[in-house]
Amino acid sequence: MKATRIVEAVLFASETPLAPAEIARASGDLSAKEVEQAIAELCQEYEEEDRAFQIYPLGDGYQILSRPEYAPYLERFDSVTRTNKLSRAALETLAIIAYRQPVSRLDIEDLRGVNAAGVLRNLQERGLIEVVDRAEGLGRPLLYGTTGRFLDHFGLRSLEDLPRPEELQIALRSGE
Amino acid sequence: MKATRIVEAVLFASETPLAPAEIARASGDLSAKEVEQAIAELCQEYEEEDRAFQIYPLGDGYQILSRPEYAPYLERFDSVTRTNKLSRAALETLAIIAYRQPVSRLDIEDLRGVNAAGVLRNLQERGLIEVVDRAEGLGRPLLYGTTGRFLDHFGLRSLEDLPRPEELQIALRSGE
Amino acid sequence: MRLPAPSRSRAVEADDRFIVELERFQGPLDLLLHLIRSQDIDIFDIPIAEITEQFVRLIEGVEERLSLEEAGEFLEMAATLVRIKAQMLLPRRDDLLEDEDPRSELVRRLLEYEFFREMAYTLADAEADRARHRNKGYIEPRRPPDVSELPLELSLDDFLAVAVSLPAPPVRTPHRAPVRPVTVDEKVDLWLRALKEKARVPFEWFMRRWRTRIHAVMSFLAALELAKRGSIRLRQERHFGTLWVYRGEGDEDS
Repeated sequence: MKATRIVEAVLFASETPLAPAEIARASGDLSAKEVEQAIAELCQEYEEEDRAFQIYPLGDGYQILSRPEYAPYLERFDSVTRTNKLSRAALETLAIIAYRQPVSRLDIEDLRGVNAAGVLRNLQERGLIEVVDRAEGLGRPLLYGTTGRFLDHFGLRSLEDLPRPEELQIALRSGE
Repeated sequence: MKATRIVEAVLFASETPLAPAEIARASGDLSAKEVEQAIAELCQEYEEEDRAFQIYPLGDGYQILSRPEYAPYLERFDSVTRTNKLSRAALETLAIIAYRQPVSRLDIEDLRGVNAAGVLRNLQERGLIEVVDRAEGLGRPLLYGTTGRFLDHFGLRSLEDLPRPEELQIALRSGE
Repeated sequence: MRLPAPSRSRAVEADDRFIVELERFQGPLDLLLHLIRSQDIDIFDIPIAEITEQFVRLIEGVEERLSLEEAGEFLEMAATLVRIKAQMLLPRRDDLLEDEDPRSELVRRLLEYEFFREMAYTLADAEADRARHRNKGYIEPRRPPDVSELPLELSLDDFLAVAVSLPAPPVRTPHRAPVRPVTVDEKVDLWLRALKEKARVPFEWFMRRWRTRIHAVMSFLAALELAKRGSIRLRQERHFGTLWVYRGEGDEDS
């Protein structure tokens, strides 16, 4: 069986991103390097054939997803799982954590001026943040950071992909 | 946006079979007939490109599934959705319900010569059968029928796909 | 996906004709059919005496091997067979209809059951074939699903819009920030300056302005010092209500 097709079958069947090494588990004679090559080949095929889906790098893995331009068509379906929205408070907290990680609850509360316990629990339940460390000093408070799922959600490959604070202003203004 | 691509995006995003009329809901100017045409086109494309997946008719809808020849590669991944096989008792009971629906528990027990309560409960829990009616007469017993999930589980397009009793009788006599 | 052609090959296992585990059978009809088919007996002319004897022998001790209900099903069939056997032995009476064979009802049941038994094999084949076609999401997510596993409805733009509106950090890593030393005297000046502009200031509001704890502590100490000197007055309308800071009467410093 051709490596490209095996990789395609695995990517198709998976609901979450898979790292090349994981995909290679499908067959005894398939290396992570070959998987990478197969993925590059498939990407090109999908591009040329103008498929409605493409392979996207997410976190340290890859996932087949429908192309963003088809999102409006998919929104009309019930069978496509409904989404849930984050509150403004949760968003602010997530932003603070994304840019300041590792960061303690107290730091977040200082910045936002309100209690953050509930919001942090919520974000943790959604798998967007996690405890990454403990600070030195009094009480050794927990330090929070963002998760792989956070990257997945925004289609980011790493935290480096987040616009830097300086760039933000410009990026947002040009988007308006 | 081309109809074929919209249909592809919808089929790709859905985890359950979708009927052409449902798929047509994706876009204001898409008819069920056009969806059928698009599906036929996509089937041919996938065939020609030797994709690891194909569009299969299931019940009154369509779903993208991986091709059976890739099953051994996918088996190596721990899976939640691994189908557990039905017992012989369950299969016999399903056969009776499929052919005789709507049918009561008593009729099933008469046919198989054994109690059917446990099997019926199990099949109902798995969503393969459902109560479709109540019979007239004493106690107004529940009448069972098969569900859309039943068709999906066995890869059937409709109940018509099952062999007709006459075909099987002949087979039985000449086969023995 | 094509439905496989009905398979008929597995209905009968002929090799274990008389060594029979009852547990393997789907009840008395299944066992009876096995006896008939495995011995190539014409189902339309069952030697009822012989079959009854075999059947009764096979289910000997059934009460100990199966549940009460399952055993009852086999025993009931044994009784039916014995009754048919007795009817067969009775001399035929002329007033009976010709085709009223005592076995006919049993044959009808057996054939009907056999049909569904065959269908079960057809369904098993179809099931196996379908199972080789994998749905999307067949491969389990790496992270075990959470309670609220719903995908988020949140775009990067929305996220960044919030990120940009956040107050700028005083330093790059606030939790490791070196604390600038601050004295009570500095805070005393700040309190007095604030009270020059306003007649009263909520105590809480004033404490909040400090990003690090040392500032808050010094502010608090400064307030205590000023209250002692009589430069400020503290007033609280009710328990846990806002604590207001007023200019004091003996405001000799300003």
